[in-house]
Amino acid sequence: MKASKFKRFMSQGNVGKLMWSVLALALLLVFNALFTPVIFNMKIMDGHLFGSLIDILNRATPVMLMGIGMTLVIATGGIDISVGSVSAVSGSFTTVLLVVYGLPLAYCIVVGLAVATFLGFWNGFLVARVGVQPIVATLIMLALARGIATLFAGGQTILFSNRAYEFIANGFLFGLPFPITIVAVVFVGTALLTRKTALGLFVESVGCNPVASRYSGINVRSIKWAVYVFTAFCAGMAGLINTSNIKVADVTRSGEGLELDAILAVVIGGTSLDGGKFSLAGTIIGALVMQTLTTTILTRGMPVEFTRVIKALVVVLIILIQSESFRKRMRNLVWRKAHEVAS
Amino acid sequence: KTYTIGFAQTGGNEGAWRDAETASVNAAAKDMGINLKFVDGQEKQEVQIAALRSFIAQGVDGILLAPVVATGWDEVLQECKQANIPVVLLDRGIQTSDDSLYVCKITSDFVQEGKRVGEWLSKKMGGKATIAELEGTPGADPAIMRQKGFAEGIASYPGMKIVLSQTGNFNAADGKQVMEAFLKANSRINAVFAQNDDMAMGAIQAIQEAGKRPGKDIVVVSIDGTRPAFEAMAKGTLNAVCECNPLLGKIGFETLIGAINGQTYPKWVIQTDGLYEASQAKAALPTRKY
Amino acid sequence: MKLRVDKKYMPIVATIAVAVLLYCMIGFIYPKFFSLRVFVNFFRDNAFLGVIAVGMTLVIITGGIDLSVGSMIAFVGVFCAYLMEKTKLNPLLVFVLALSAGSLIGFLMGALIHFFKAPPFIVTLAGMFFCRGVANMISLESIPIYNPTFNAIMRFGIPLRHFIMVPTTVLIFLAVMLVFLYIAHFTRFGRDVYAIGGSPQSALLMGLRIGRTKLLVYTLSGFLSALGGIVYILNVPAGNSLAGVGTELDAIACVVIGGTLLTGGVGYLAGTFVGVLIQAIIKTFLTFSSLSSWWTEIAIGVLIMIFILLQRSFSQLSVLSRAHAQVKLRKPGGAETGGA
Amino acid sequence: MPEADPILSMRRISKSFPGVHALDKVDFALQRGEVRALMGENGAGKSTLIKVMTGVEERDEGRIFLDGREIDPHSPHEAQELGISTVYQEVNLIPTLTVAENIFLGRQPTSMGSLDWKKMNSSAVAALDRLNLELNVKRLLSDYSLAVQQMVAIARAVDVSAKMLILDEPTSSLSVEEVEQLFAVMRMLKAEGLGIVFVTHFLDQVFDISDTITVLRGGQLVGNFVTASTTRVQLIATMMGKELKELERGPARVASPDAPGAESLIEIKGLARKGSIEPFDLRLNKGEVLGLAGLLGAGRTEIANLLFGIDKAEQGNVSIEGEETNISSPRKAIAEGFALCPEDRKSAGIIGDLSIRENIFLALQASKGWFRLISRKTQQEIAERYITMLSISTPDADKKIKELSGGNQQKAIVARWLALHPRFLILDEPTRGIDVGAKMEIQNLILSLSREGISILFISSELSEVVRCSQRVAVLRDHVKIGEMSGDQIDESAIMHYIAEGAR
Ligand SMILES: Nc1ncnc2c1ncn2[C@@H]1O[C@H](COP(=O)(O)OP(=O)(O)OP(=O)(O)O)[C@@H](O)[C@H]1O
Ligand SMILES: Nc1ncnc2c1ncn2[C@@H]1O[C@H](COP(=O)(O)OP(=O)(O)OP(=O)(O)O)[C@@H](O)[C@H]1O
Ligand SMILES: [Mg+2]
Ligand SMILES: [Mg+2]
Repeated sequence: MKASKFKRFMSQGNVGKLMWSVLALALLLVFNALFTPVIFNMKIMDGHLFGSLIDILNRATPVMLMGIGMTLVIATGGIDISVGSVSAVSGSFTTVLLVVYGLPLAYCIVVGLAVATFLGFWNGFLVARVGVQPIVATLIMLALARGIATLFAGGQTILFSNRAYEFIANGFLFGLPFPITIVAVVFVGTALLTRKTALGLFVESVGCNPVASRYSGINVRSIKWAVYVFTAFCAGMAGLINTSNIKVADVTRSGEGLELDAILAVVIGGTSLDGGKFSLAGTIIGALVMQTLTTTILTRGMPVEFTRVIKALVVVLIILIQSESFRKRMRNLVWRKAHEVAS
Repeated sequence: KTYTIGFAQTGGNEGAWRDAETASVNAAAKDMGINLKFVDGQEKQEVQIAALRSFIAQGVDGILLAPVVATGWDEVLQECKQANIPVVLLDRGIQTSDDSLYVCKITSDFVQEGKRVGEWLSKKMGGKATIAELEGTPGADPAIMRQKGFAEGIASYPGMKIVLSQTGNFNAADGKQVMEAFLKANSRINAVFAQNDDMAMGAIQAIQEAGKRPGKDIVVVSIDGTRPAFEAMAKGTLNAVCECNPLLGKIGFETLIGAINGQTYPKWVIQTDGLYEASQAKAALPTRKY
Repeated sequence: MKLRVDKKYMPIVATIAVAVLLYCMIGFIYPKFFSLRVFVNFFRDNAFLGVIAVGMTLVIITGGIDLSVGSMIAFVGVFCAYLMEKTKLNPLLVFVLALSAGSLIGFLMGALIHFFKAPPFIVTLAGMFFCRGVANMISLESIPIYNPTFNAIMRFGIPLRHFIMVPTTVLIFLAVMLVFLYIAHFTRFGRDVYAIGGSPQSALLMGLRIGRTKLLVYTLSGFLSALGGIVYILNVPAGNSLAGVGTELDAIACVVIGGTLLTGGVGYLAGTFVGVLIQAIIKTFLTFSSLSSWWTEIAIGVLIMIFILLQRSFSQLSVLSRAHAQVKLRKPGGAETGGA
Repeated sequence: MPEADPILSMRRISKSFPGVHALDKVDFALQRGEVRALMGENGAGKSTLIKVMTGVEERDEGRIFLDGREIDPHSPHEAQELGISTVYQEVNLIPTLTVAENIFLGRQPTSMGSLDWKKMNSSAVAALDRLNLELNVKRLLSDYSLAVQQMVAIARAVDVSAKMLILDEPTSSLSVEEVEQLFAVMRMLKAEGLGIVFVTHFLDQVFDISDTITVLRGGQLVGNFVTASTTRVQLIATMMGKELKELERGPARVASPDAPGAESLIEIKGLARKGSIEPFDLRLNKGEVLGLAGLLGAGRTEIANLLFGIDKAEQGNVSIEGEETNISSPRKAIAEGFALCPEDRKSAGIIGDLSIRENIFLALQASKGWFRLISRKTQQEIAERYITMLSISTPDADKKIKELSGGNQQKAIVARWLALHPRFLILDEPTRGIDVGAKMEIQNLILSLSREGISILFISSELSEVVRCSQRVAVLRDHVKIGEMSGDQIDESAIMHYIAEGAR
């Protein structure tokens, strides 16, 4: 009875899936413990922690932020491939206002985030109101946002030196890089907002069956709209971190391709691209898995021509670990082998 | 006569450097009263090829091409030749079986750049260094050439060892992340070769954050010579940079117009690239145009 | 006048109408836009995209997606260039090998998707890393192709007018389009593709062979993207491991602009054809307009948006789309209680 | 019973899902030329038995023989190849394809290797004609109502020349005439020697068509019976495992219509929508049950959808307690105290991946807004109350609703709307696929709700149900309201007559 209850628990919702992504992360770490032990070196420097593990956490923060928003978008059955470009927009606006117009930082940040959020609003408008397919709406924004970012910066990469701005990515709080705090706050905030109110339920319901959700009195349109706005806001914050990190608004390259990383993180974290049940914690784990992989490759200095293939193979491996039918097949195989050996 | 000239630019990948080149072409066109047709190639060869075909359709007098890759141009250049439109290559060369397809290339020599930096570094380090290399986008021509050149430059010094090499995709964020990982993987690194300035900027930050002094504990060299690089040299965080001159607009148009009027040119109009050391940076800074 | 078009065909009709409108508007600004050369170039420059978009259409109709197509171009290009130039194999043999390799990769992705219920987005994303990675491994440097047979194929074409011809690549694209129009509408496999996308669960219960169909669709997509890769090197005769970056998004854009729904079950190859032309028109417009780099991206975004909005309002204008279907039920006796 | 030469026999079939033994060592056999009714309460394991038979679900143990040869189907495709043609519970067709394609998918006529669309369309017309149905087969399936889709599914299954035919609740949305037509076809097939498995919760239909009956309870075989020598009471008792006395007519209808003092709740004037329903008037008093009667496609669902703001009315107005109200979305309707239990539970009812608990309190939560989440404890209480009240068979409230049996899903959806405590409840085929016991339960519930003052619009294809519960019945034909009857006028044959003759 207990065993079956456990099984039910595991097969339910995302608990099981989450466990498999944790397992994938653990496997990567074990691999590193055996072959790249330097990754676990840790020391305290100037009163804060310093080491590859911290780097992994730190470098994964932009993807985590985008991933948190993306999780909700995907849960409603949509997708947002514009997050990378939108993140460049917040970086561009904030930096240009700060450097070129010399406005106070807080104001610049608010405007930068607001512009990014507005782009999400536009995405949401197209998806929820006009009824454009999510991938099309955000594909448009993918090009548009990058253009806006570049246009506002006049096509220049803009350097800045501003202590407070630099703090966003390079500062430390509680001995940890500050972005980790940002992610923690956003994560906890989102988790509370979705799980302690009915929002999470509505999001899942809309993603699972929008028609039935509408019949049940859920404002499907607003929910869909809101998640795009929120994702753009998250992307905006990620953009600030990216820009602050290198102290340059690199408008043409900043955030490029991060949309795929974010989606990958969400899916590795156990949220289905078909919408429905979602797991924010899973997304965080997913982002960590991908970043650990990247950092491992970098630390080992693997030849450039192999890195992509290695990444591909690891992703396939993770897919297989998470695939229930694969595990079943393997179990049957092992079982049969055991039988053969026994008899 | 006002000439109509098409310019197929690669696209904004290399940041400041590329912008400087575009700006120089635009400025030169204005000065010389040229009707310029500009197409951004979005870093895609097929887009540039489409642009050339479109230039032919629009009946331009000549074409400036900054090819995104070196290979695969024969076919479309053949079409240009048929249409009697001369093509001048800007800042990068191409590989072709038929040199007559273009007037000439006005470029720096990527291999040479890498080699000079390599030689400089070898001297600076006394022929012995533990080097980390930040590569450009895998498969991109400048990345391959500069790597080749750098290897040549250090070849005669067996003590110069590249211990780690990874791609930083020509941008600062990746450059920083790669350097961060390198520093943890190997604490003996004392020299960094970044294949462009942006990655060098990222690497310098990573070095600082690891509690080391860029330019002193770890020698940093790069290629391009953008203004931020000179500023870094002035601050002493970057040790040397090999310039790669982007201000090719004027000479490009002059050559092209000459070709339209039947003049011939040597196939390679080499742009000499200066190598600047940190000590020269302060003096050079006010005159930098990009 | 009442526009009487079946609801089913409304999206495609709207797409064509807006495409023509767009073409005329741009031609109005740049008269040379209407020249035959430009028109032929629409096809020449985008033949590879078209071939790939055909495969992508099938995949999307089944409710899946294939992100590996762009990298496949790079892989096939480098693969072919390497074999032709470094090992001097016969180009035709090389093509066969490349197509087989592409199909095999497609098949493997399909197998992961079908047998292990892995999400297509992720599997093909891995495929994307993999193909470009293998291209990198074969050769980081781009390899120019000078093979004479290859050149002969490349130069072949049906001349239309002085210096304007329809080259092999365009012929391949048109042939692929026709063949797959036939497959999609006149074979059981084609209809199964639609059924699977419409409702996978139902398709299974209706006794359709889902597994076989899915595997075949991804294999075909692999095959077609490999063919797209060959078409690409026939346009750009070199193997370059950076080729085709972002082509997957262009292909997806062509497909969805053509009225195919990403949720599966609904789609039109003819729509994809128009979608490719729209992309061609927009891209060519950009080469005419001399926009600076950053305006280029804004223009792309705005043009596609205008297009989508026009397309939607056109479809909604159509009268018939809302009316309900009528049922007639004859009473056993024979008298009718018919619907009005 | 004679065990002579069965087409299909299944031995000791077991199948369990996490937490449930859906089938426990069940034996089953089907003879040539017989119609075997498969009976049992909701969740008894009928559909699971069928799914095991046709390879949709892998069995845990047991053997299957077809024509004496052991078979082991792993997919519906294999089962079809073996000559088993099946209509599964719920409509399992492709909404995005045409009617004709849905009938012929996988076995389309071809000429010279390519599909022959002309022939397919004409054959589709012929196949539907067998069921006395005339549709535009070139239209999308989704253009037609659920009941029509059900007929199309039947047409598809019947059209194949198979050895045996399985029908899992094919008649749940059909009205008398369509059922008659279906039975005619079944008798014909039976005469041709086909074996037919027939699942239904309508006892009348069982006694009308079946030769033998197999009863399952809680995943176990209870017994096999010959229909002719079985009585209803016996059958029900076997199914439920206890005597059921309420088979007689339940409590009398509440206050007679238009009784003095009856307060009017809703007043509809000339509401209409082109192509869906012609202008009609309707009035509903507080605590009144108004039945809607009509044949398939008569427009009952349309009225429900209009009232609930799913479709927008093009003319006419609705006033609630004398005040004109504009109901433009389900949300507004719910805010007005309306509730609609929709007809098509698969596409408009269940939220498959959510748990039963979440499905039940969803509408209530939505009406409270997103901010004030109902506490977990209350959620659980609500869910458990309705699970008991409607006897939803499930191990616990946290099971995904899509893993419930069809009838239990329906109960959960009904529960969602009851939990809302509406003042006006629209029930569109609420008893679809629900077993006898629970049906009685729901009917009694309707009556007791009306006694509490809730007004109910009751739509059902089962006329007897409408007659039993309603104080007034509005009759529809061809999207037009043709009349109303009330009080003692209400009676099945009168309504049938009304529909047939029309009063226009
Ligand atoms: N996929 C599944 N996962 C978990 N449990 C399931 C699944 N399918 C069915 N069950 C359970 O198996 C039992 C039998 O279900 P089944 O669908 O066979 O019932 P049924 O007799 O057809 O009922 P109904 O008359 O309501 O259709 C039910 O308790 C149901 O919850
Ligand atoms: N979603 C829809 N789209 C188009 N037509 C529809 C739709 N739903 C129903 N119809 C059509 O409207 C008519 C009325 O069907 P509806 O289902 O509303 O009637 P009903 O009286 O409820 O009958 P039923 O017993 O079939 O439920 C039918 O001709 C049907 O084909
Ligand atoms: Mg059932
Ligand atoms: Mg109905």
